[in-house]
Amino acid sequence: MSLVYFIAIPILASFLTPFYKNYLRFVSVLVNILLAGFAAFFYSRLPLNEFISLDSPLSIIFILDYVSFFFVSLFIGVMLFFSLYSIKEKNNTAVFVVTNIFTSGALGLILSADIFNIYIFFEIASISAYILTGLNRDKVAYSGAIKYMIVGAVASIFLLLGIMLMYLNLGYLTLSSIGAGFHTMDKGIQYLVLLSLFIGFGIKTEILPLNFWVADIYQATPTKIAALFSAVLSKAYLFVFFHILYTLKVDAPALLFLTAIGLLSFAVAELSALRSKDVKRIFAYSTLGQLGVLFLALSSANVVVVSGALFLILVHSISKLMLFFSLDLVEKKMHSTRVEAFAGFRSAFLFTIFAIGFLSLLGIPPFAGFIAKLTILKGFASMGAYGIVGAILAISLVEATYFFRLLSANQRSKKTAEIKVPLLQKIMLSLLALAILYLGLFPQGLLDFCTDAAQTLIQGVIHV
Amino acid sequence: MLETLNQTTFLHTVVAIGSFTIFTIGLVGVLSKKNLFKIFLSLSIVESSLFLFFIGSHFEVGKAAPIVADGIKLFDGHMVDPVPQAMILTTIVIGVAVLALSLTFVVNYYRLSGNIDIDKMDELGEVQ
Amino acid sequence: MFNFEITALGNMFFGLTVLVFVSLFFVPNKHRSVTLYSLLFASLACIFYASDLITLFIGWEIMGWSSYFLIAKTADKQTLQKYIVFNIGGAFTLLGAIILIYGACGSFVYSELDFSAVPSGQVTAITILLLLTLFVKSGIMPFHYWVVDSYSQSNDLFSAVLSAIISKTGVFAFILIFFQIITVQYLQTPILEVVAWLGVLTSIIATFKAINEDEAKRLLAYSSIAQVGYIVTILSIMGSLSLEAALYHTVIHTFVKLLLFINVAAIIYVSKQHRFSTLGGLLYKYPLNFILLVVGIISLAGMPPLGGFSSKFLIYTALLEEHKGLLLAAVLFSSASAFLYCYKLVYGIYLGQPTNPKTEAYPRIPLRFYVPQILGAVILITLGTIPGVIVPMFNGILGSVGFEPVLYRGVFVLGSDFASFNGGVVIGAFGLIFVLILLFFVRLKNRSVKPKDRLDISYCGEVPRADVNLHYGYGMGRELSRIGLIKMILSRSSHALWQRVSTLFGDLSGITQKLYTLSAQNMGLVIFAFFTILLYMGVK
Amino acid sequence: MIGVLIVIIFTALTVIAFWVVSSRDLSSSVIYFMAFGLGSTVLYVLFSAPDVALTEAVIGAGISGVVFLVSLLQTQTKEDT
Amino acid sequence: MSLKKTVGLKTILTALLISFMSMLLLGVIMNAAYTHTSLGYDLLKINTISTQSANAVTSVVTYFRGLDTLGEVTILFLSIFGIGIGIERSDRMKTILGYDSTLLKIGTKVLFPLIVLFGLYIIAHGHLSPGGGFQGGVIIASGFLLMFLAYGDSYDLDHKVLSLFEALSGAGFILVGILAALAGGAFLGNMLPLGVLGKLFSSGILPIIYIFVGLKVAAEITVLVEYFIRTQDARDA
Repeated sequence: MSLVYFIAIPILASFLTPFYKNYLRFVSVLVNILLAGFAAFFYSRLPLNEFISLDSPLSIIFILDYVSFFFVSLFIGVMLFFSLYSIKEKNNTAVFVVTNIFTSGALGLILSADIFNIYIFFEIASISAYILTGLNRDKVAYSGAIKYMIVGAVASIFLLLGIMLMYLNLGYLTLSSIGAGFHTMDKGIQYLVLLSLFIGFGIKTEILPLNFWVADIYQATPTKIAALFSAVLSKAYLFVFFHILYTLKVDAPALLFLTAIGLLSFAVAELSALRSKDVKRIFAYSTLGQLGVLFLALSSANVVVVSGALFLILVHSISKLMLFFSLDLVEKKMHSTRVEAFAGFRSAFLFTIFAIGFLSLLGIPPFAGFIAKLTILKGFASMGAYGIVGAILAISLVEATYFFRLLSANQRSKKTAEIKVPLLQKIMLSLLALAILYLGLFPQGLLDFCTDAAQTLIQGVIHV
Repeated sequence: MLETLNQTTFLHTVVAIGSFTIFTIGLVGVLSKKNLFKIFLSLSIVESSLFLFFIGSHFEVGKAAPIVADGIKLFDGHMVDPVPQAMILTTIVIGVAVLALSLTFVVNYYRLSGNIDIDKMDELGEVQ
Repeated sequence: MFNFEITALGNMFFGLTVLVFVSLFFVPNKHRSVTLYSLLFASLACIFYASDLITLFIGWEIMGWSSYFLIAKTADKQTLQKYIVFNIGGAFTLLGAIILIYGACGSFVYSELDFSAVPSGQVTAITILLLLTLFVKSGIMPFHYWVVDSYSQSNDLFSAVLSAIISKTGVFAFILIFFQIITVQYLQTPILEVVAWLGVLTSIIATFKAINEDEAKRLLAYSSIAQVGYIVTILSIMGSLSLEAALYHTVIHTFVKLLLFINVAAIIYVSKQHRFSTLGGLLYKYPLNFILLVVGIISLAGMPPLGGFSSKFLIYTALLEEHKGLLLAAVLFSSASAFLYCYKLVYGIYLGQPTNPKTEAYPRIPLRFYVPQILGAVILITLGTIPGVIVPMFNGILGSVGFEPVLYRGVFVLGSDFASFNGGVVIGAFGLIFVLILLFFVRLKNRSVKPKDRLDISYCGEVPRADVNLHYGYGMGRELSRIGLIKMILSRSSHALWQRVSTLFGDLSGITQKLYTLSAQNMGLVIFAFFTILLYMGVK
Repeated sequence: MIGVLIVIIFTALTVIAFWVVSSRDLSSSVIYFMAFGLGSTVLYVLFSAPDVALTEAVIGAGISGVVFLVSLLQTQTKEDT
Repeated sequence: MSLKKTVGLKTILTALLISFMSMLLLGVIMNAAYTHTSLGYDLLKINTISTQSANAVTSVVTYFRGLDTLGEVTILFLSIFGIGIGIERSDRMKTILGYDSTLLKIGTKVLFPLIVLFGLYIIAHGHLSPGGGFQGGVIIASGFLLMFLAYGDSYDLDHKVLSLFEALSGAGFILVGILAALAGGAFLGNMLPLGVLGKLFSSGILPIIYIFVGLKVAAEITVLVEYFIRTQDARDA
């Protein structure tokens, strides 16, 4: 049982598409169940280094330690949920081929410990994202896809530049040897390589000056796909960036700079959501804000804060899945995602799901978001960084304003349409809500796992 | 004078300067030209310049291609490093795959909206 | 994560909550939301019996958003927005303070928090953050922006809960954190002075706003701001007698507001009218309601025979003992003028001439409305006659918080050795005089001429016409605004301040939002510019 | 000798790149782009990287050029603004 | 002023910014010494023992870094599939770029088999001479392009066979990898006998992988070209 099956199985399934043209939905569910089986199989064998093809230090290495296992199981869970959720989707089943490859791209980004291999999976995930953006096949979708491709191309240029300079001056591609030899390089090249990797990944992890394109993409893509973007794609890039950063043993001022950038992007994202009139864009701004918090927390190199950030990643993915899928149901009925349409639907079930999602995103007890925020703030307090604590709380107050404005808009305005939520969707959404509530009340098990994962993330890839 | 022209260090400087000027020209094209086709054209130019730089700076005078043909019998030091060539080979094909996808998007967008100018793409944003 | 501990302080507040919730259970309520009410009750229990700061915060937040959804059934969008922004803001300042405490003392559990080694700057920061939370929850100016709308627009049953219990969580937190956790010696006195004066100012302004109010529930909302203002003022004196006075006033205020809100709710239930100008002359229709309201009014104004007087008496003696003469003067002024809006409440609804002819058609008030009112009246009367009965319970709380207990001289006597009074004697004297006057009026009544109908009142030649609004008393506060000081208070409102804050954020968001609609090319430009700047800074 | 050749070709490529970007007529800029592909193929051969040269020739000059030309045909856009 | 109209202020500013950036980049890159020890030279040393392939680049592409090629093939498949999603499979597709000159028809009839043969040669000799799966596949596809140009609408591709072909070669590539993993080695490891350097049937698994890749690329690029040449209308959602 090799780690590569995480990548090979979804790709094999999509290569064989012509054989099962109209059973794609079921195949996609089957693939995800198989991947979940692999993840369970590997759980007992953590941590695991595996060498693809041959002679260890020279070939591509896959690493599955606590933190990559955390992300692998999160992504497989989200994709399994996505394929199960839309199993009744009759038209447009071609999307499942692209999502399969999207899964293998995301899993590859997490598992691979070879810089050029990471670039390949970077491209796989990005191209499947371009296609998913253009899925609606209308003017808006294509203009979003074109914008995404141009910005994505710029990101891959920077990443390529970084990898080339690294190979030119260091000669090795595996992360462990890069980590070991990085500080022997000339100072200027070190700074330039770090900078181009930061910009390359920064565009994809949607950090402040580089994330002005994101809201348009979320608006252009179908709502269910936007859930995948915010729950899987940006988290994969975030992990890879910090995985490389901690392997290269970056010095303190650089981490401080990243913390400041994270805080700024949290503030600007939440502020611009205040006046937005489109609910999908509001959710996009909220994802940008949460990514800012994650960036801020992950760059603190403190085990408690990073474990809180990992916990927040899981909670944010679940909440965003809930929110985007319910918004998808609203959009199907009201044919628009503007705030007026959002205010006009009547469905007690959907309203509770939205309320639970908002409360958990705001970090309000008894939902899981609170535990994540509390751990992060506790970590910062023990580091003595009270300024950051104050800033996070103030900005999440802004976040509370626009989330609750949506809730009160729906609760107090004239209802125009009744939404009947199909049974399957109802069960799955309430499963998610229960998961958030359960994690909020009994978080200890997951928190311990997050602490081990945080330790392995901060220590980076050790020279094997 | 001709002798200095064949030194590897001189070659590397020529390659670096040459490829980065092409990089600049392509990038200016991407960031200032309004036509979508022109943008993607310049984007390919930028990518090609990076590939030229990478392969160029790995070449050293007197080194042969890493292929054992009639002339050379052994794989040893005086061959060029094969790994960058493998990497560039893959990235060129990725480049063309991305280019083909983006061109279909541009064509479909043009067919649906009749606009090819990047500044007039106003479908997204808060306005409607 | 959830650990609780039974404390004397917790018992008292939880007892109040149980009494209020049980009595309100009987009142007919259109919005039957059992889940939200049980959630609210659980969160209150969680607050009162928490033994660590995290459980306290969890209860605080759940109370916040569960009452949001309860209010959201009837209130309009602006009120909801005001409510949630202030309450979540208050909760986040509380979380900020908790995190600061964790940073300083390394733990959340009450017993392990020791502030001796903490630098005074950090303690002041903690105090200010906590004070912000308490100001928001108890509606101290200028943070009362949300209180009046939320109390008046939520459904009648819930506004009673809001004013009786939820405003007291602020008081509970003040006592718990400043008396029990941080303890007096680490607190800076100037801050407490400011708190005291803020409390008094709030009560003065709220009292005059109440007098000027035309709607019954808004009047009661302003009055609860004023009364909680007293509690905050007396608490900030940080003496043992002042703590007892504050606890006493909390108990009294809970039952007074319970009584008054349900009374007004009954009237609204039958007459569907909110404003004094459309009510009036219901004395003969609902005599029992009137008597209960009078009991509530007397204790609200703090007049002798009933419970209100005992708590006001304790407040005055505490202020005198601590030599806060000016503060005492201000409190006296505001509680004296409080009588005006008490009378307005009675006059507006029951006395005066009935304004609309349909008063006869109003249905009977369902008996279930009287359960909480009678409970409130009984407790107020008993506390009037035997005020000392709950002093041992308060001494228990004082002991648990580390203060030496107040002098307890039997059930009838209340007060400290500096000044005290005997409840039995007072109620006996007032009872006697009241009976005498009542007899006199009863004798007069059977000799007086019964008026034929509503318009049968002629007074110095005036013959009232049908369309004249004879219920002239409802506009009692109007002429007050002719006085310079009061006119200035009534005209200025915190609305302008908070409006400016929200427009500031709105414009800021307008600017940042434009950033997010950049074209792909400009986005590329931003990326390369950012890269060049960082490269230049690094290489230099 | 090889150094001189490389310098010449690099200058030629720079000029071709400038023409690609600045020329007003789109189809002529695509032709320049194909020429650029050819030029870089020659350069790769000089850099003793035959595999890359073959790829660049077939894909860089070949398929990309065809794809661009046909997209221009499908959209009938001639002038570049 | 005319300068602004022809070149545009924005272009000048961008030009200044980018050239300043490139100067900085060059400054940093030029004064750094390139390393001499690298992954490549280590691979060269062990290339003969582990692959017996004459072309080191092919052994790196298919064997040492086989996963990159798998990723590469997925990317090609993905973008072609993405293009397919965008375009309706409506039958009234007209060839846009057709010349019905008889000279071209006869010439193509002669040239087409030669081009395909040449492509197959490039694929088969991936591990001996420069070139390999990718290059050979595209050459074959250019043969089909020629057929489209010459015969226009009358030349019709059998899509069922083509997509089956593509699927099988892709699946074959991965199954070979999985077989190698099951046979004890690593994924895409070399479990076949290596043979002698320079022979056609040498270096075990490499030629098989490159043949699979070549056929898949050929099928996909043909489909790509057909999409572009034949499509008339994009599907409106």
